[in-house]
Amino acid sequence: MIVENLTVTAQEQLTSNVFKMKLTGDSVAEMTDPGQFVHMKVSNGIDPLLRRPISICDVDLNAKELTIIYRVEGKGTKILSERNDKETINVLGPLGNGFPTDHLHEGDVALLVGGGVGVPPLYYLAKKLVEKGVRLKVILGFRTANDVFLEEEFNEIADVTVTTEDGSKGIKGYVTDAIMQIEEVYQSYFTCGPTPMLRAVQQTAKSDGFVSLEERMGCGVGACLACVCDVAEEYIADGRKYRKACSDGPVFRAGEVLI
Amino acid sequence: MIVENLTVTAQEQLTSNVFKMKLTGDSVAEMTDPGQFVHMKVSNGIDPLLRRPISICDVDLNAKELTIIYRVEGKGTKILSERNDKETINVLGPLGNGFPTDHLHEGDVALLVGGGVGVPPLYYLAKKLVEKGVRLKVILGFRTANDVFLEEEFNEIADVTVTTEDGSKGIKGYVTDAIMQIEEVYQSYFTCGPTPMLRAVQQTAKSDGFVSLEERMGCGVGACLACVCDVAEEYIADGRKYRKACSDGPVFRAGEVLI
Amino acid sequence: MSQLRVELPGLSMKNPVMPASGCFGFGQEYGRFYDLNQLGGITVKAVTTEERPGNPTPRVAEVDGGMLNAIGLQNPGLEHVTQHELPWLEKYDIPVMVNVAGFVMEDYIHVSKHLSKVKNVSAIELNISCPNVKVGGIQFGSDPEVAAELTRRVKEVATVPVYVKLSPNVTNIVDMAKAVESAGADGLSMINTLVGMKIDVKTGKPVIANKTGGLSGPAIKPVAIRMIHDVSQAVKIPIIGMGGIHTADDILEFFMAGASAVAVGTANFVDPFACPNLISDLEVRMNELGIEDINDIVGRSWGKCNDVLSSSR
Amino acid sequence: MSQLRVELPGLSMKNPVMPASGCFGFGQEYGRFYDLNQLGGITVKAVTTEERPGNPTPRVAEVDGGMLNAIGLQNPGLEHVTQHELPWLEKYDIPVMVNVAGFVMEDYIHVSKHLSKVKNVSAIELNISCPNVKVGGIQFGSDPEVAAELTRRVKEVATVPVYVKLSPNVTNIVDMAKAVESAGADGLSMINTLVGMKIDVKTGKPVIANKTGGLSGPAIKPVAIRMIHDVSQAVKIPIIGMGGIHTADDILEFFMAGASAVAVGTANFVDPFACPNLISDLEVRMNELGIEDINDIVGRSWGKCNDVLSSSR
Ligand SMILES: Cc1cc2nc3c(=O)[nH]c(=O)nc-3n(C[C@H](O)[C@H](O)[C@H](O)COP(=O)(O)OP(=O)(O)OC[C@H]3O[C@@H](n4cnc5c(N)ncnc54)[C@H](O)[C@@H]3O)c2cc1C
Ligand SMILES: Cc1cc2nc3c(=O)[nH]c(=O)nc-3n(C[C@H](O)[C@H](O)[C@H](O)COP(=O)(O)OP(=O)(O)OC[C@H]3O[C@@H](n4cnc5c(N)ncnc54)[C@H](O)[C@@H]3O)c2cc1C
Ligand SMILES: Cc1cc2nc3c(=O)[nH]c(=O)nc-3n(C[C@H](O)[C@H](O)[C@H](O)COP(=O)(O)O)c2cc1C
Ligand SMILES: Cc1cc2nc3c(=O)[nH]c(=O)nc-3n(C[C@H](O)[C@H](O)[C@H](O)COP(=O)(O)O)c2cc1C
Ligand code: FES
Ligand code: FES
Repeated sequence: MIVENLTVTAQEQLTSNVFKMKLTGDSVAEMTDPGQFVHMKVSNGIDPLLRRPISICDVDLNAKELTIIYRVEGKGTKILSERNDKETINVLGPLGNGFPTDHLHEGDVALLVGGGVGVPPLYYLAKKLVEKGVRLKVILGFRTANDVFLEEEFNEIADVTVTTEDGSKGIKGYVTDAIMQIEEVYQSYFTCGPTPMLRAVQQTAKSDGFVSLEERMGCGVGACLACVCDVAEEYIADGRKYRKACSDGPVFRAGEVLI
Repeated sequence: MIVENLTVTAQEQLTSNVFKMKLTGDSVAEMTDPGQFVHMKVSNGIDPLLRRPISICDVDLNAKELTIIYRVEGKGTKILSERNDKETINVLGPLGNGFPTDHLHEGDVALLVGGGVGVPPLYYLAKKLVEKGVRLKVILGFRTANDVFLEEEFNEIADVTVTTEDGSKGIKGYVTDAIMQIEEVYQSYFTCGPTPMLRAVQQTAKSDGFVSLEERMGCGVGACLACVCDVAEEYIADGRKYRKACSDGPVFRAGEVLI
Repeated sequence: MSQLRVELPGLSMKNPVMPASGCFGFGQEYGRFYDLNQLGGITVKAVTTEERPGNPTPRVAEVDGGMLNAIGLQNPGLEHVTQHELPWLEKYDIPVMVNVAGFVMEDYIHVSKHLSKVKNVSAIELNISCPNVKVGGIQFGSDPEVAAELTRRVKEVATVPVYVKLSPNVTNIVDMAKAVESAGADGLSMINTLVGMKIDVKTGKPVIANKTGGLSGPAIKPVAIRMIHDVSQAVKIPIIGMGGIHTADDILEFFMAGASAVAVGTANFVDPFACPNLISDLEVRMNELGIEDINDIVGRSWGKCNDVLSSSR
Repeated sequence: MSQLRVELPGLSMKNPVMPASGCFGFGQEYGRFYDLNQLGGITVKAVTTEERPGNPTPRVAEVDGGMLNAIGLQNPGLEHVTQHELPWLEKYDIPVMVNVAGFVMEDYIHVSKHLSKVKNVSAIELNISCPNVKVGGIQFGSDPEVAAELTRRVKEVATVPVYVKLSPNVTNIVDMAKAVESAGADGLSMINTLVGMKIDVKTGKPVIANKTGGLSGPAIKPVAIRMIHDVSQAVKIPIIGMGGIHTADDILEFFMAGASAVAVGTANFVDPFACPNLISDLEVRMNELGIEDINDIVGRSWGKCNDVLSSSR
């Protein structure tokens, strides 16, 4: 966990409101776990005051280059989208626990399900799994064809199905509609996206899996208890009835926390 | 009085903490009176919240280019010094009443006394007076030789004496020391600088004159009454016992307001 | 524009936005920037019986997310205001609310009585909460019984609706609101500024000559929203909301908290066109969010308008 | 570093900076970033008799110049804290202040009594001001008599110094301070958060599940400075100042207002290294301003230290 001023090396607009940014700096060398996130101070001063959590989408360890993909939601991400090449951004990270992959072995099949800006962290995960020889079924859900991003990149390394709510691209409907069409057996699934989607995926998927949560954060490091989630009865350990999304998560075993 | 996003065309560092900035835009065409000021929103958003009053130092009416010279004092001027070419800055102005010059005629002599960042507004004034054929005696006071700026520009159009507190350049001492050495008769004087200096100049100078004040401002347009100064007994008119530095001033007849 | 129209006692406003007292003089300064007829109404600077010189300068200081002010109720006095300032506003077809301040109850009563007779005064706003006046003043704003008595006595003489402007510097603002409501107040204005201070570390002294000043601007908005949320559920009279409004979304937030109109203070200093800009932005934003009538969202955060909707449709 | 040393009852601090309660857990998280021995002291999260699950999420919301929180005193309870959390801090040579909360007086008494016996507890901070707990709690913080009685009864059982953390959400904070001082408080912590609210205009509902939350961060600094300025002139016990500290100049401002030490809350979230950075910046800034000993400037804004200086030299 390091705080460093990373230098912006690229900023690219992917859709009407989604941007891809690349940043470089020494701390990127620590960003080895897909599913972890960085906590970004998008501007100096107090406007806005707090950091913004953004998932690690890809890392080039040699070039010490981090890629993030983010959607402009409010003030913070708007400012982020206006930051230019060569400017620096204060970044705290990597934070949290990412997607575990030790349980998967060469030849296994893994299902990756992403929705909207839940897609980015799955890309770094996909690369790691492919390296391991794990075969992937990837389902990416968006609202419309215009909102789709990262499809090509995923296509290069995996079998990808896109769903759109209006059917303007791929399967019409939700990611769960695509999950139900999978006939192959998969050993594990990994999912990230809006909470209702996570709930639906948990119910639909036919294996154990891991979900990555979004919670409002204060500190991002486990100190303020802003981001707690209740734990399912059977996961209570040492009397701890909650988990902190920032430091225990953001990735949890499906079913561990109540969402 | 207009609000406009002016475009920065130049930013130059003059001394360790004094900068010169040029900005262009249509509203510059209105900036015809030396001694008026502009009210600048140095950044978007709330950090900092209020505008900063800065004097008009020079105007190129053809190029619609405004020049300001400012010292980095705190947060606002620091941010101003970091603004780059082609960026825009929201500027309200011209505001206030500048230096009257109608009472001076060709061949008259005028004394201009500036201290520190009180020097800039006198430059535009000097140019206007020279155009009128008024002869100038200019006294510029700084702390040390390293703090001197605008001397060359003044030298091109007038007879300039520099004073420094440590004697590292020009006359050692205060502007009043230089005023006392003037033997020639002058018809009027104009002064801008820190309040103690204005007081001293009022006492020392041997003619009627005009002083430009600095007061903390809220609105800059006369609505909030943040910037009021008490009026000397003999200047009370219509029962109004005060003047607003922003809209009645910032230039006042010497002796009109109590400083 | 009819989606913006609001009706409050004495204030028939084509849109819910008016400048806040003390931040707009008597209108002339901003009248040079735009046609004041664009406004929903106007609240003018505090008026006292006699002329007041106000506090020494510096009177303002900037702080993070806001500013402190200690103007000290400077104003030319009742007579000058009625003879010179208010007549100038007659050419505009907008309701005028006059902010009234004083040091003893008789001051408020005297000023309110005389202002009631002025042709274009639509309502009176009792400033019982100015934190920058040393004598009296502040007590009116923190003791429910005193505030109620003041309201009652002003109501006896006033022939236009009376709004009471509440101070946020109290333990229980709901009690204050209920007290002035039962004393006959026609509406509430909230909030006035929070008492604050800034010290110059170079001199070790307060930046403002008066030492303390009133904190306004975005910094106080969460406090204003909370107080309006609480008070609007406890009283039936309308609330004019204020405190840190800088965007159209802020206005919607105040309405959803329970306000029926809003006033804009500090934002005028940041941008002289703040009020007209907010009015046009508000319409755009309402259309984006599918809000057909601004009155539909009053108190939505605690269910007021949901109730109305479900019972009326 | 001796220019930074401060001595308060129970708290012998090599520098005047400690993290504020609730913003630093029990130290372990930030202990991963730096050696906690750099701190002047540490204030840990509120402890209650029994384990508390806290409020539903969202528990935080960002606002201009600050944030709202409604954590709801989540903590593992007295027993777990004394057996697992506090022992971890034993390896550090810094004073530990434990924040104590409760719902009835007996809670405070019980927790304070037991914490007093824990080896490395240097002082207790009575959190009589948490705005996020519905039952009890808040009353302690707004009624001088109740606060005094609570202080008196805790003092009877506590064997370490007791600080009372005051709520800013009161009409008269000086009365609160005087009441707890005469009840035996060894020091004051001020201020806790201002009660605020934010509404999501898209949903019309409060962003925070608990509806209201406590406002912290730079937005509240002017209120904190004003209150400390007023209280420090009325009491003799030392004040730990907090509320929006983000820079070394802020710390100097709190001292000049009348604080004898400071606590840093929200700034830790903005920068995990906030506390150690502030400590080193403070020394630099004091040298720039020619302040030889931080104790020399306590209350300078109202002349306390000037008085001391002129009488002693
Ligand atoms: C672990 C984690 C990883 C994330 N990864 C990504 C990503 O890779 N790409 C991406 O586009 N978005 C991601 N998000 C969501 C992203 O953090 C928010 O969209 C962003 O904080 C919004 O900030 P804003 O200032 O633009 O919006 P505003 O609405 O102005 O933000 C106001 C406050 O709410 C918080 N907030 C708003 N929305 C969210 C949210 N969905 N989750 C958490 N806090 C929120 C902000 O951080 C800020 O404190 C992630 C969130 C989490 C918790
Ligand atoms: C009519 C007028 C003309 C001016 N012209 C110039 C100029 O040409 N060049 C120049 O360098 N400076 C000029 N000043 C001073 C300049 O406005 C301040 O230095 C500047 O506002 C400081 O802002 P800051 O954020 O850097 O400092 P901070 O100290 O952080 O400012 C905090 C607040 O105090 C106000 N403030 C601080 N110092 C002053 C001051 N001296 N006068 C008024 N307000 C102040 C700021 O506007 C701001 O609201 C002028 C001031 C006035 C009133
Ligand atoms: C410079 C200034 C002067 C003010 N004068 C008055 C006044 O005379 N009477 C009054 O009731 N409120 C006065 N106020 C308070 C405002 O009307 C308003 O309640 C407060 O500023 C909060 O709104 P804002 O955050 O939009 O500024 C004044 C505020 C400022 C900033
Ligand atoms: C997330 C969070 C949790 C807090 N928890 C507590 C607490 O448990 N007990 C307490 O007395 N104060 C608590 N506070 C208040 C802080 O200790 C401090 O008084 C306040 O935040 C003002 O300081 P700041 O502006 O530096 O944050 C909490 C504040 C925050 C932001
Ligand atoms: S964000 Fe602070 S504990 Fe998770
Ligand atoms: S700054 Fe508002 S009246 Fe001058």
